Order: sequence, then C-alpha cells, then structure tokens
Amino acid sequence: MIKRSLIVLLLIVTAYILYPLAILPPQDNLGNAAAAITADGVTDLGAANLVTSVIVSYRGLDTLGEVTVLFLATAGVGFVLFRKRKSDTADTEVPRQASEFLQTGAIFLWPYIVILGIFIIFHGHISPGGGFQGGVILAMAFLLIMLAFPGKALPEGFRHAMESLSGLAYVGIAIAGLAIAGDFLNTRILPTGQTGSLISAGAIPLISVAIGIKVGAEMVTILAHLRKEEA
Amino acid sequence: MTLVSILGFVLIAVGLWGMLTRRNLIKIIVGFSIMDTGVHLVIVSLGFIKGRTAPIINKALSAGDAPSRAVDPIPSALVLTAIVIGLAVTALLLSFAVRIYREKRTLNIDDISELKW
Amino acid sequence: MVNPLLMLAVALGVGFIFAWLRPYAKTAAWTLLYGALVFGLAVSIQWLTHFVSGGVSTTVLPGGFSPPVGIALGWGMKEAFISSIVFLGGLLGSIALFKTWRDTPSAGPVLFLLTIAGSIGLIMSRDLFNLFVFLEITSMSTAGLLATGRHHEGAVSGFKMMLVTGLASVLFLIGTVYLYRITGTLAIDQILVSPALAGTAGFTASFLIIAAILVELKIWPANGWALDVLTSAHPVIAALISTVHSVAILFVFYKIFPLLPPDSLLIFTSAGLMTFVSAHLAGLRQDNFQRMLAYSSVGMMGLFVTVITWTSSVYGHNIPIRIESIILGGFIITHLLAKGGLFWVVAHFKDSEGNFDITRVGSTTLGGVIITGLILALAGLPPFPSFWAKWTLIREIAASSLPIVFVILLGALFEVINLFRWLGRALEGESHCAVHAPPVLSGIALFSLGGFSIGAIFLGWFPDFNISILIPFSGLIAAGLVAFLPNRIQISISILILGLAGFALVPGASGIGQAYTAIILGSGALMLLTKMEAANKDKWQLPLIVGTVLTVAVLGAVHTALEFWTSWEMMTAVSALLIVRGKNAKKSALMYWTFSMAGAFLLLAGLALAVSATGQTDLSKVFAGAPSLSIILISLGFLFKAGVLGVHIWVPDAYAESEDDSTPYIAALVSKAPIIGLILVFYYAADAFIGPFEWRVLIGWIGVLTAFFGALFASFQEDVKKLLAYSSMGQIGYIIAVIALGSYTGWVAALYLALHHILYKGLLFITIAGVISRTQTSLMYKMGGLIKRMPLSFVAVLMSIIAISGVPPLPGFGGKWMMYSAFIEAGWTLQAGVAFFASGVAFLYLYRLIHTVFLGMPKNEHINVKESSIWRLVPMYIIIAMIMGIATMPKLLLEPIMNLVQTRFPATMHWEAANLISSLGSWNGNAIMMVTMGVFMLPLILLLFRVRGVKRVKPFNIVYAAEKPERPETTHVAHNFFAHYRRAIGVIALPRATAFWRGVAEWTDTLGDWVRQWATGNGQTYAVQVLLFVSVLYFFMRQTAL
Amino acid sequence: MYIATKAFYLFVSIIVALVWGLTVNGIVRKIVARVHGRIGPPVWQPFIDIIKSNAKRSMIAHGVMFYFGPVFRFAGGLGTYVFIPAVFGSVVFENLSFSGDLLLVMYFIFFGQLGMALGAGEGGHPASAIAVGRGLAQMTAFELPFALSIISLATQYNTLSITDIVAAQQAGVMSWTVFTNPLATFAALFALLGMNMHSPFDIVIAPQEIPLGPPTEYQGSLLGMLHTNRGIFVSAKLILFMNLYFGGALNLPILMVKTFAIYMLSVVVGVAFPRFRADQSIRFFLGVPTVLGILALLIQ
Amino acid sequence: MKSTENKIIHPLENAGVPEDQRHLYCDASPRPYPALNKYVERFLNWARANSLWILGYGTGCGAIELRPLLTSRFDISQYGMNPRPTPRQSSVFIIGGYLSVKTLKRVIRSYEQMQNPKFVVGLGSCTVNGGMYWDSYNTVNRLDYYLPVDVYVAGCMPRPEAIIAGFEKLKSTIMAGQAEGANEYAERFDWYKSNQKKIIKDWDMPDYNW
Repeated sequence: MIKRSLIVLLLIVTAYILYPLAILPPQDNLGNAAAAITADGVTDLGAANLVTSVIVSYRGLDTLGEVTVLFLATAGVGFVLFRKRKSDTADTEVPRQASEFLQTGAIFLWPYIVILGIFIIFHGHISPGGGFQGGVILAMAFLLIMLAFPGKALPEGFRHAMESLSGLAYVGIAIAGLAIAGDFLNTRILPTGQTGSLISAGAIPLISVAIGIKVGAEMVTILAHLRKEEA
Repeated sequence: MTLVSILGFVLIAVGLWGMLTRRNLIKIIVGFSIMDTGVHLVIVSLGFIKGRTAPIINKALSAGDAPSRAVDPIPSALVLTAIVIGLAVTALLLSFAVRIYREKRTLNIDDISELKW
Repeated sequence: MVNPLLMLAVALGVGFIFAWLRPYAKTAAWTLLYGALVFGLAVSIQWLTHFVSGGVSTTVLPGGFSPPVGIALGWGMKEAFISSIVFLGGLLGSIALFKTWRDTPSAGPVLFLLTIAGSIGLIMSRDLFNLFVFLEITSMSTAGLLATGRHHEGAVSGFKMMLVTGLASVLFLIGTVYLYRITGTLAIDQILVSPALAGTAGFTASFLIIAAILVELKIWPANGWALDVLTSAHPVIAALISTVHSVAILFVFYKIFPLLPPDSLLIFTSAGLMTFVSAHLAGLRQDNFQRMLAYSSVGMMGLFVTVITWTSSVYGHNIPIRIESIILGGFIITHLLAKGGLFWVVAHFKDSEGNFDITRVGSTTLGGVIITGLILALAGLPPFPSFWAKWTLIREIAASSLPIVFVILLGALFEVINLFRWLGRALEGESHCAVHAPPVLSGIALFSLGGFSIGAIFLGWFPDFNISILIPFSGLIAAGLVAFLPNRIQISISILILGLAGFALVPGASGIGQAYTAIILGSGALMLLTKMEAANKDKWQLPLIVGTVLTVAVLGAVHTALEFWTSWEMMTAVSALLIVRGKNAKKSALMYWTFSMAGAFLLLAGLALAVSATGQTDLSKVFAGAPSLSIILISLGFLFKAGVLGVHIWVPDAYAESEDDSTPYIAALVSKAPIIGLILVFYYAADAFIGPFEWRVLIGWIGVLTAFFGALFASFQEDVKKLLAYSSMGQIGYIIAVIALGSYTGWVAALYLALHHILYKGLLFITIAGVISRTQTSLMYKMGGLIKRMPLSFVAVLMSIIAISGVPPLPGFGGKWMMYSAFIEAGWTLQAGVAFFASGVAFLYLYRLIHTVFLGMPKNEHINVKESSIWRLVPMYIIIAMIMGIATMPKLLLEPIMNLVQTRFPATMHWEAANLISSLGSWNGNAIMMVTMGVFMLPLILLLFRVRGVKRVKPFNIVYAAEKPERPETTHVAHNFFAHYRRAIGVIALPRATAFWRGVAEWTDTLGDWVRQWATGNGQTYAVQVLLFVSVLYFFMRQTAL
Repeated sequence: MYIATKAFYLFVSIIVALVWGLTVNGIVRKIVARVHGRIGPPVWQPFIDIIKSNAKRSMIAHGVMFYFGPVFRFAGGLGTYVFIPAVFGSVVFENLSFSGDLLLVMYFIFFGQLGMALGAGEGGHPASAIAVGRGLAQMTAFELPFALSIISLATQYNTLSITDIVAAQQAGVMSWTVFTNPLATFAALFALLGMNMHSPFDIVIAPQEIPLGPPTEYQGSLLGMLHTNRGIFVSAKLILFMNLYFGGALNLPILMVKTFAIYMLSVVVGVAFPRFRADQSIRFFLGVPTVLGILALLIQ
Repeated sequence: MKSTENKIIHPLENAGVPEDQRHLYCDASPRPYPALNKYVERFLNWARANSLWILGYGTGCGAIELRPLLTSRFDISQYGMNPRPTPRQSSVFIIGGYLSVKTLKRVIRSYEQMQNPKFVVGLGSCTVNGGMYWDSYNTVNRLDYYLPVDVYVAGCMPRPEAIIAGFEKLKSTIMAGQAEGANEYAERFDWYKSNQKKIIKDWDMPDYNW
C-alpha cells in the first residue's frame, strides 16, 4: 500500500515536472532545422519525401544506428533465447495445424503483401513509406506464412545472409559516400535526378532497399526466435 | 498543447503506472510499450502545425511552398527511429521474459530478485 | 588521417557480417572481428598523437550536412583519448573472452563489437537524438551480452537493466524532442547557445536529459540495476559495461551537463559524492568479489561526476588541459585497466560452476603480484596513474572546498579498506590452494598502467617530482626479481641494493633528512643480516623488506610536497603488504592499513591545502607558508601513523601478527616515518602551528599520554610481541612530545631518542624473533629460564632494556635527561611529570619482558633450545657495540645532532669537554660510564674472592616453604604478572579506544548494510527508485536554477 | 695525582656514609625496640650481621645473574651516593657530583633496583618474582610525587644541579625548600616513605607472606652485600633529601642530625601504621601525594 | 683442606624425583667446609654467635614457647637473635617439638637448604627420646639420628628461660669452634641419609636439597 501511494505520489511529481513541457503552445512556425530542410531539402537531395530525406540522408547516422538497434535486437533475442538442443524431440514434435481459413488466406494474400512491401520500399523517397515501412510489411508476409504453416519458414541461412549482406551494403554505401563525396553516408554519390521520379534522390533508394531487406529479414528472425520458444 | 500530446502524456502515465505496479513481467512490458507509444504520440504532436500538410513534394505541395505549408518533417523522422527502437527494446524485454520463464517457471517480478545487496 | 567515422563503420560492418561469415570462414571472421578492434585502436591512437602534438579538433559531418539539419560529430583530443581507451578495453576484453566465444553463438562477439561501436558513437556524437540512438545501441547490446555465460541471472539482470534504461531513455527522449521543439535544433552546440534554453521549459527538458544520463551513469540511489548487472554478468562483460560503456556515457554527461545552469553544478557534485561514498560504504559488506567490484565501479562513476562538475564550477569552460588529463585521464585509465583487470581476474579464475574463490588468485607468486598491483592501482597508490590523479584532484579541490576533500577522502578510505581486505584474502591462497595459472591479461593491464605513469613522469607532467623518489619501487622490483636465487646471495644483493640506494639518495638530501636516510638505510642493512640465518620460505618477504626500508628511507630525501606524499604512500603500501604476509595477520594488517590510510588521507588533505594555499611545491616553502589548518591536518596524519593514544589500536596487532622477521623493520624503521614527518613540518612551519589554540601543546600532551598508556598497556600484555609493540608506542610518544616542544633541547632529545629507538628496538625485535623462532611461541608465560640456554640473547635484551628504561650508564639516560631538561625549560612541568610516570611504568613491562622470558623457571619443552644463530648474533652485537660506544662517548653522536638542530633553533646546550651543559644541569656521559664501571667493579671484585665457595644449583633448588616445586609451569610467576597493578589502576587501562573504534566500525558496517539494502533486487523497485531520484533531484535543481 | 686524591676522598666519603647508614639502622632498631618495650639489639648489630653473613662458608648461586644481583644493587647504592654531594662546600664529600645532576641520581637509583630484580628473578623463587612485581608497581607510584616534587624544585631554583639547589638554601633556615616550597617537600616526603619500604609500604618484603621477597634466595656473602648496600643506600637517600629540602649540610654533624631526623619520620610512620596491600599503596601514592606534587607545580 | 676439596664427590641418584624433573635439581653431594685460620675463625665465630638468625620450625607444641622469646617479655633480639623467614639466611634451626614422619621430611629439606655453618636446637623431650610419643607409630624418637643436633633443651615443654639458657650454651659452643654440625652432616652424609630414608618411605625429594 505504501508502495502504491509512493508510486501515485511519484506519478504526480512526474506530472508536475513534465507540466512546463506539456503546456507549451502548439508551434505555428518551423524551427531552424525544419525550415532549412523544407526550404532546401529538394534541391539538396532530390527526394520528394522530405521525411525520407531526413531519415536517410540528413540524419542518416540515426538510421544506421536504428538499423543496428534492430540488428542488435535480433542478435540479442537469439542470444538470450539460445539453448543447446537437448534432444531432437522438440523438432520432431508435430506442430498444431492452422485453420483452413488461415492457410488459404495466407496463400492468397502472400504475394500481394510482398508486392506492397517492395513497392513501399522503392517509393520511399517520393511518397510516404520507405525501407522500414516496407521491410515490416515484407516481414508480415512471412509471418503470415509462419502462422499458417508452422514448421515452414524462410531458411535460416538465407535470412542470415540477407541480414548480413544488406547491413554490409548499407555500411558500404556509407563508406562509398566517404570515398566519393568526402562525407560518410553522403547520398549524393549518385545523381539526384528528377525529383519525384523513381530513379532519383541519389543513393537514397539504394539505402532504402538495404534497410528494407534488413528490417524484413530481422523482423522475421525475431519472430522465428520467439515462435521457436512456444514449442 | 494539443489533443494528441495530451493523449500522449496520458498514455505515458498509464504505461508508467502499469510498469511500476504490475507484477507480471509481460504486463510490465505491456506497460512499457504503452508508455513508449505515449512518447511517440508526444513526438508526433510536436511536429504538427495546424493547417499544414505533409512534407512531401508532390502536386499538393510545391517545393517553394514547403517552408510555409509543410509540417515539420524532423519529428516524423525521429518518431520512426523511436518506434523501431521501442520495438527492439520490447523484443529484447520479451525474450528476457521468455528466458526467465523458461528457467524459473515464473513471471512474477517479485520472484526474480535473488540478485540483491 | 583516417576519417574517425570509419572506425564506427568498420565495426558496424564487421558486426553485421560476422555471424553470417563465421560458419563459412572461421578464421576470416575472427580476423575481421579483431581487426576491427585493432583498426579502431590504431586510428584512435594515431589521432591522439596528432592532437597531443598540437592538432586541431575537427567536426565530422556525416552526409555532409552541418547542423541544424545534419548531425555533427566532434573529434578532438578528448574524444580520441576516450576512444583509444574504449578500443583498448574492448580489445583486451575480447581477448579474454575468446575462449568463451569459441563455442557459443556468434551473437556474443557481435554484441560485444557493437557495444564498442555504440560507445564510439556516444563519444563522437554531438547531436541529442543521435546520442539517444547510440545510447540505445549500447544498452541493448550490453543487455544482450548479459546472457553470455549460461545463467539465468543474466536474463534477470538484463530485464532489470532494460526496464530501467528504458525508463531513462523515455525521459531522455522527451527531453530531446522538447529541446528540439524549443530551440529548433538537435545539435548540442547550438542548443547551448540558444536563448530559449533559459526558460522553464528549456530547463525542464534539459533536466530530463541529464537525469536520464545520471541514471545511466549509475548515480546513487538510482543504481541498483547496475549493481545487479555487474554482479551477474560474465566478468569480462561486466568489465566492458563498467569501463568502456560507462566511460562513454560519462563522456556524454561531460558533453551535455552544460545544458543546465552553472548554479546546479554543486548538486551534481553532491550527487557524485553521495554515489562515491555510499557505493564504497555499501561495498564494505560485500562477500562477493564481483559485486564489490560493481560497487567500486559505481563509486568511480560518482567520483567522475564529482570531478567533472567540480572542475567546471571552478574553472568554467577553460579547465587547464593538464589538470583535466591528469585527473580524468588518470582515473579513466586506472578504471579501465585496473578495474577491468580485476574483472578479468575474476573471469580467469572462475570455475566451471561459476564460483569465484579469490584465494586462487594468490596461488602463484605472479598471480599474487598481479592482484596486488591491480588493487594498489585501484586504491590510488604510487606509481600508478590514479595516484597522480588523486593528488592533483585533492590539491585542486583543497584550494576551494575542504568539505568536498573530506567527503572524497572518506569514500576513498572505505574503498581502500575494502580493496585491501580482498587483497588479504587473495594472498592467503599461496598457502592453501591448488596452483592456478596467473592471469596474464590482467598482468598486461597492470604493466601498461605502470607504463602510463612512468611515461607521464618522463614527459615532465609533474615538474615537482624527481624520478629518484621511485627508487624504492625499483629496489622492490629488483629484489623481487632475484627472489629465485639462493638465500644468502639474495640477501647480499638486497644489502647491495640498499647501498646503491644510499648512494643515489643520500647526497641529494640535506640536513636532518640526509642523516635520517643514511641511518635508516644503514640500520636496515644491518638488520637484513639476520635473514642470512635460514632460507626464506616466503618469496615475498625479502623484496618487501627491502621495499619497506627504502620507502622509509626515501622520506628523508624528498624535496617537494608531491615527493613527500609519494614516498609516504609507498611506505604505507609496502609496509602493509609486509604485515599481511604474517600467518594470521589478515585482520591486523587490515587494521594497520585502515589507520595508516586514514592518516595518509589526513596528510593528503593537509598537504593539498598547504600546496594550494601557498602555490609552492617545495616542501620547505609549503610548510613555511602553510595555514594552521593544514599544519593541524598534516600533523594529525602523522599522529595516526605514529599510533598515538586513541588511534593506537592497530599497533599491537600489526606488530604481533606480522612475521617475526619483518617486525623489526616495522617497529624500528617504519615507526620513524611519522617522526621525520613531524620534524620536517615543525622544522619549516615557522609559527604556523600556533593557531587559535596551542596546537603544539595538544600534541605534546598527546605525546606524553601516549608514552604513559603505551607503557601501561605493555605491562598487561602476555604476548611478547604485543608488549614490544606497546613499548614502541610509548617510546614514539616521548619523541612526539619533545618534537612538539619546538625547542633546541627538545629536538636534540627527539633526534637522539629516535636514533636510539631504532637501535634498541631493532635489537630487541631481532633478539626476540630469535627467541620466538627457537621456542616456537610468543606467549611469555610459556617461556622462562632461557638465560641458561640463550645467554647471549639475554645480554642483548638486558642491554636494550637498560637502554630503554633510561638507567645510566647506557645512552637511554641521555635521552631522558635531555627530555626532562627540555620539558622543564619550556615550562611543561606537568607533561614532564606524566613522562616520568610513564618511564616508571616502563620498568614494569621491561622487567616483565626479561623476567618471564629469560629468568624464572625453564620449561621442559625448552630444555634443548639453542642460542640464536650467528647471523642474528652478529647484528645484535654490532648494535650493542654501537650502544656501548654511544654510552661512552655521547659527544660523537650528539655533536652532529646539535649542529643539525642549530640550523633551526638557537643552541641552549653546549659542551665543556665531555660535559654537556644545559640551562638546568649537566650530563657527562663519559664520566658516568667510568663511575658506573668503577662502582660496579668494586663489589664484583669483593664477591669474586668468595666465588670458590659458591655452589651452582639448579632451578628447583629453591626454598619452597619446605616443599618441592611441583612443575616449572606452576612455579614460574609470569601470567598476569602485574595483577595487583591492574587492580590498582587497571581501570584506566581498559581498552576504551578499541571499544570506541569497534563501535565506529560496527556503525559504519551497519550503515553500509543499510545502504546496500537499498538495492533490493527487484527490477520494479529499481524503476521506482529511478523515478524517485529524478523527482528529488528535480526539486534540488529547481532551488538553484530558477 | 688528582685522580689518586679524588679516589682517596671518595673512599673516605663512602666509608663514612656506609658507617653512618648502618649506625642509623642500628639506632633505629634500638629505638623501635624501646617503643615496643624491648631492650633491642645493640647499635652495632648491623655490623655483626654483615660480618656473620660474610662468615658463611658455603653459598649457592642460581646463575650468573643471580650472582650479579647484589653487585648491581651495591653498585647502584654506591653510584647513587657518589653522584650526590654529601656535604656542601666540602672537598672530601663533594663526591663525583660533577658527572651529572639530579636526574642522574634519580635514574641511578633504578640501576641497583633493576639489577637486584634481575638477580632475584633468576633465583626462580616465585616469591621473588611476586615481590619484584609489587616493588616495581609500588615504585612507579611513589616515584610520581617524587618526580613532580623534583620538577617543582627544578623550576623553583631553575637548575637541576644538587649543589646549586643546596647553595640556594644557604640564606637561613627559612630559605630551606621545606619552607619555600612546602607542597613539593611533603609530596617528596610521602615518596620517601615508599622508598624506604617501611611499614605501611613494606608489602614488597612482607616476611611472612613472601619470605622477604626479592632476597629470599640470597645468603652468605651475597646477602652480606645486600645488607652493606642498605647502609650506603639509606645514607644516599637521606642525604639527597636533606640536600633538596632541608638546606643541605655544611659539616658532618649537621648531616648526621638532619639525616637522622628525616629518617625518623618514616620510622615513626612505620611503627604507627599497619601494612598496605600493593594496590592500596599504589592508589595511596597516586592520591594525596600526587595531588600535592601537582599543586606544587601549578602554584609556582 | 686440600684433600677435602679434591675429594671426588659422586653425583647423587635423586631417584625420588620423577625422571623428567631430575635435570631441575642439583645432584651434587654436600661437602664439609674446613675452618679457616684460627684467629680469623675465632673472630668469625664471635660474629656467628652474636648474630644468630633463627629458622623456627613450629609443628610441635614447643613452638608456643618461642613467641614470648621474640616479644618484649624475653626479647632475644638483645642477644642479636632474629627470626628469619627463609632457611637460606638462617643459621640456627629450632625444632619445636615432636617430629612426625611427614614433618621430618620438611625438616630435612629445610636443614639442607641452610648454609654452612648451621646449628640445630632441639626443643623438648620429644626431640631427645620421643617423649610422650615415644611409642607412636608415626613419630621420630631421636632427632640426632637424622640431623646433627647441637643443643637439646629438655622439658615438656621447656620454659623460655630454659630456651635462652640453651641458646647461651649454643653460643659458647660456637665460640669454642665446636658447633660443626654442618660438616658432620656432610661427612656422615650416607649414614644420615640411610637413616632418613629408613623412616621416610615415600622419599620424593632429591637426595640432597641444595
């Protein structure tokens, strides 16, 4: 009871601390950074989606870190849940079959979801979307399969290769930026092209692709790890 | 102060309450997630300017108009990163919970305090 | 120059592909892994040398956009230094982990590498949100790493860690976005200059960020999670978290704390201090070494926060680079290598069940040396970097805030007590433990630590330090290196080392110091002869003895305050190690260590205060201009070390429990260190010690009371070594009292008494050590009648007790005569009375000593006891010859002493032929010797006429009320010899000081226990604590900021 | 030549002191006997006792230190005496007082006691050790008021030289220390009671309990030497007190009168009081006499 | 004189003491000490006679008669006599009455610990012939079988005046140089010892108590 009251008290105090922030009036003008980006973003990078510009290029290092975090989560989950197989019984146990609705639906929906994912990845720089969003959608496609057909999954080796190589590709593009344009993660190593067209915005689409593959592969891996535990 | 930010702060409070009072590890993680979502809402709310549009240059928004008509793109970018990170943290927390349950057959946080003093 | 971001990129890239590559190309994968670390290290060091040689800091802009739109990464000397540290720690850690990694999943090394990469990001990034990302990278990767080593505790603590850091990161995130909202940028440098920061919202947002970082920095009381993490993690991982990760976060703190107004710095300083003290206080109660290290790590973080915020509050943003690099650099290097080294030691010696027994570490000599070095390095002892850091830090802080100095020193005291306790346990392993391979990696760490330090000295970072002060250290090592040679060669070499040191040190010294150094070295060499007797079982003993003698001797050859402090610390450490080598000496060595360190810290505080107040480095000038308070502190430090009444309780145990062969050095030589210290202080400190009250008088009273109680306690001892220990305490008391007189006669008496104390206390301990080695007991009532078996030893003891008691004609009388003359001259008549009483009481223990050991009834078990070996007898009789020589011609000795003292005080005594005339009376040592001989010979000759009729009878031929004695044990009056005296005035000899200090210890212990129970082990509670910490901190901050 | 003369003077001085000391002993025994209502031994009985002891044909010794004990003791008595100037202004009785001052005398007293204690210790008799323990303990106690008194004197006269102290008291009876510094004098006289080991402070040699204490194993010539020492040591102590507190002596008769009078003090106390236990006597000396001594220091 | 000095004195067996304690006891036999030059000896005997220090052994009833001697009624201190608490320093041993076997042992030990010359005075009939205890199973009848006695003071009990007379007798004997009991004891040591051991069955002392 004391603990509860303490927590209530602490929440009130926290609210008190946060109060000066919460009452800030909504802004009606862009801050320095936002103003500069909205003004020069298109000319700088050639990407129509300024949010993607920010994600991939202006604050590309954040994103590299973000990808790393996701990768870490994958590795961490695998590492935490790792156990030496005691016997093969766990593997030979036949998992419960999913319902027919799910199975049929999955087979039906799977290609569309994949296509949607790829679309979102590739159009991240010109419309809402991007590597993360698309990657997650891709992962959902495979999740659907995993739910519908327990025991079937993307081959582990393939997933690993995707994870590693896409990550390497991201780093490689970043280093290429350093080598070619003199700045790490500089996306202007390729021509910016016509804003709004698919092939534009320098290396942003390439990075989006790398991110998309990586995110997709990692989400699948995390899910695979967690699912394995059920058995 | 916008409705979204208020909602965000309420979620933070709710999540915090869940995190600090629930005994079940999974519920704690859920609390964390709620709190995280609240933070994301707050972040998003900060970038929003009433009457403006998304910062995507297309037919609706020309490049020249962007500074005066687009909302702040940066919080959107930040929130994306924050969401992914939140997801990663949640995943890791869940895997710890799984591991703890596997080895101790309990999900009660009071039962896993043998490392003390 | 390589772009520093490449380090990060390479690490990330290798991290991404390692797991995939490993099954296909094992060697390539490992090469890449280690290559990435080596690459990073090389790049960092390259940049570091670039910056050290004058390179300008740069800013790295990934993507090519500068703030506010892009992210700016800073890259300068500090960053390069920290990143070198990070890569070095990572490299060493990964080497230590290689064996574990070989048969576990690839995630381990990957997470490890990414922790390093994340830390580099933390170090470089100057963008708030970017910092958030890297914070998450490091905390996720470390949390994942906790699963290394298959143990569910890792998962539990990982959960706690994620919970708390998750909460902290939410705070951080809210603060970050609101700062963005307020200032329109995320770049720290731009936020700092933004006017919007000043408002309430700016303050709150900044506060949230910094509070989050403080939580990540493990600031008390929000650090329970960190303790659990560091306890449960694989030790190497714990080292990684505690060093690399923490240092990186510390650097984040360093970057962002200016967000809050400067007035709040004191709050940070206090929080840091509280962490420092509470961690070490709680550490006192640990019986798990790794958890103790965890507390130590947490404490270190507190100290870092203190140092950073405090220097900033003093110097603003222009902290002198040398101070910053010595203090922070020194501590960080030590933290990395010493604490890391200790964690690696744990990893190295853990058995398959995960149990760690610290005694295994000491099972080999090398292992013992390594853990000793590491612990000494961590404790801030010379020659390790933390020593210089400590000195500089305290000196700097003393200039402005003495209370902080005391708090820091209190925490440091807890820390060193703690560390030494574990060291004692580790060293026990030598005797009863199977041999385990020494931890080579930690040894390398230790070696490089020493290297850093020596390098800094050679670089001239300490202009007030002469490298010759480290001679004892090299002597110790040299003597250690020859430890495998046959005993006698080894001892000859040791004596040679002492001689060489004498050649190196003595000419550089001057005045009293010179004489002191020469005398200490000479008597040390003389005493070393006794060790020729038998081969040494303990390989440590001889080097430590050489080290002890040298460190004590070097005190006379110092010129600057820093040099003095250095040699003092070396002396403390080496003598403590010498004591801990005793069979059951763990506890007493700890007590010695505790009191010595307490004294040393008082000394440090005083010296630091004096140095900063005078702005001088030269010892003479420092003391001359020192404020009264510093003189008081310094002399208090010396009094602690001297074991005066009140703090004497370490004396008997330390002497009694140390090896019999080591005791003479401690009793005769180490006890002189505070004496020379006091003399130096009062020599140079003109009249500063007459402050608001007569400090001298107080010391004088302490001195005589020490003399009295020392003698009284000695009278009630059953253990011969304890008796001698209390006797030493008493003799030191006299010397202190006469030094405090601050007069010509007093000082001549002090030097004379000190010299004699060396001679006869050395003689006594050598002799008694011989007796103990023959009789195999140190309890006096178990001896008796040994005069028949060991007549030469008897004569030696007889000589020394006559000398101690001050009975003419031996030279002790001269000392007493000058002492009383000095007291009466100065008008200290009551003190003279107490001193006289003390010297009367001294007769009690002296008689008891010689009676119960040598006279009375011999015991059956000692029937075949032999005289001490020739190697003992020779030094004994050399000393006796010296005593007799001084007795006959005191002028030879006194004239130089008087000339020395004359440089400070106008002479009040003079010679008329062999007659020493004081203002009160005269003393003719020569004549007294002759007269005594004469009056002794007269009756002797008379009696010799009758010697023919004398029948020599046996011990039991006594009149025993017409009975025959039953057994020697029941006939020998020895146990509780002065029962009647105890009954008369024993009430004042009750062990009150012991009770007092025991009370202090128990209360401290209880407090520590209470503090450590704060860490309940419940992750949720930790989260509540974090919130509580943030709330409380907020209200303190508000007070100052708004 | 100087040395030979000095040696001769010294010899005379010692013989006089010895004879006087033993005679005083004899007189006191006679007086005590008369107080008891007895006839008492002849005055010269101490001399006969010494001759008789030396006339013992056989002797035993427990060891070298046992044998040296009386030598130390006697040397201590002799030394104490020769460092004190016996008669003020006399060449013959100046002794060897140039060797040192009051402190030397105070410490030389210990010389004999220490040696005796060692010899007694080697004797191995438990009673000896017990008695030595008591003696030393009691000594620490009575030396304290004595030392305080001496320190008081040293500050009063600003010297530690006995000759100078005596010289300072030559201005008439009222310049004696006993009148100029009565507190110090009384403190010292209390101490003298202890030093003389007369009742009530004779627990050390309690004959019935611990047969004579330290000398219990001594016999024959060794005992004779101890008895001889008693003569010279008593003289030395009394002369010291006379010099310090009672104006010294200008010639031998005055010396005899004064020393006899001082000795009578402890005799009177001795026949009037029963014996203290060791702890009682220690507490006694640390009580009133010490307070007197401290007052003597503080009042100056 | 020379002959007695050079006489080889065989070490004593000391069979009565436990083996591990024998090294604690002197194992030499006593030896007689010859008188010095006649005139010197006469002077010394005068001193001995006028400084008789008494070791009182008061287990018998005779001891009660010693008290008046020491106090003001008779005051033997006027004759130079004095009680001493230890045999080492005493020269005359007063046996205050009958001796049981048990006390005889102590008497012998004390006597042997006195230094030469030493004298023994037997008080009362019991020391002469056993007196009223002549047929007791546990008392000694004749003291001089076991110790050389210089003077007997007969009576049961002898009055203090008689004891003083006995001392006067002793004094004249000493002055005459005839009180050589100590030497006699040494010379006839074996005889005395065998007599003593005959009576004392549990002989647990060294054969000669130095």
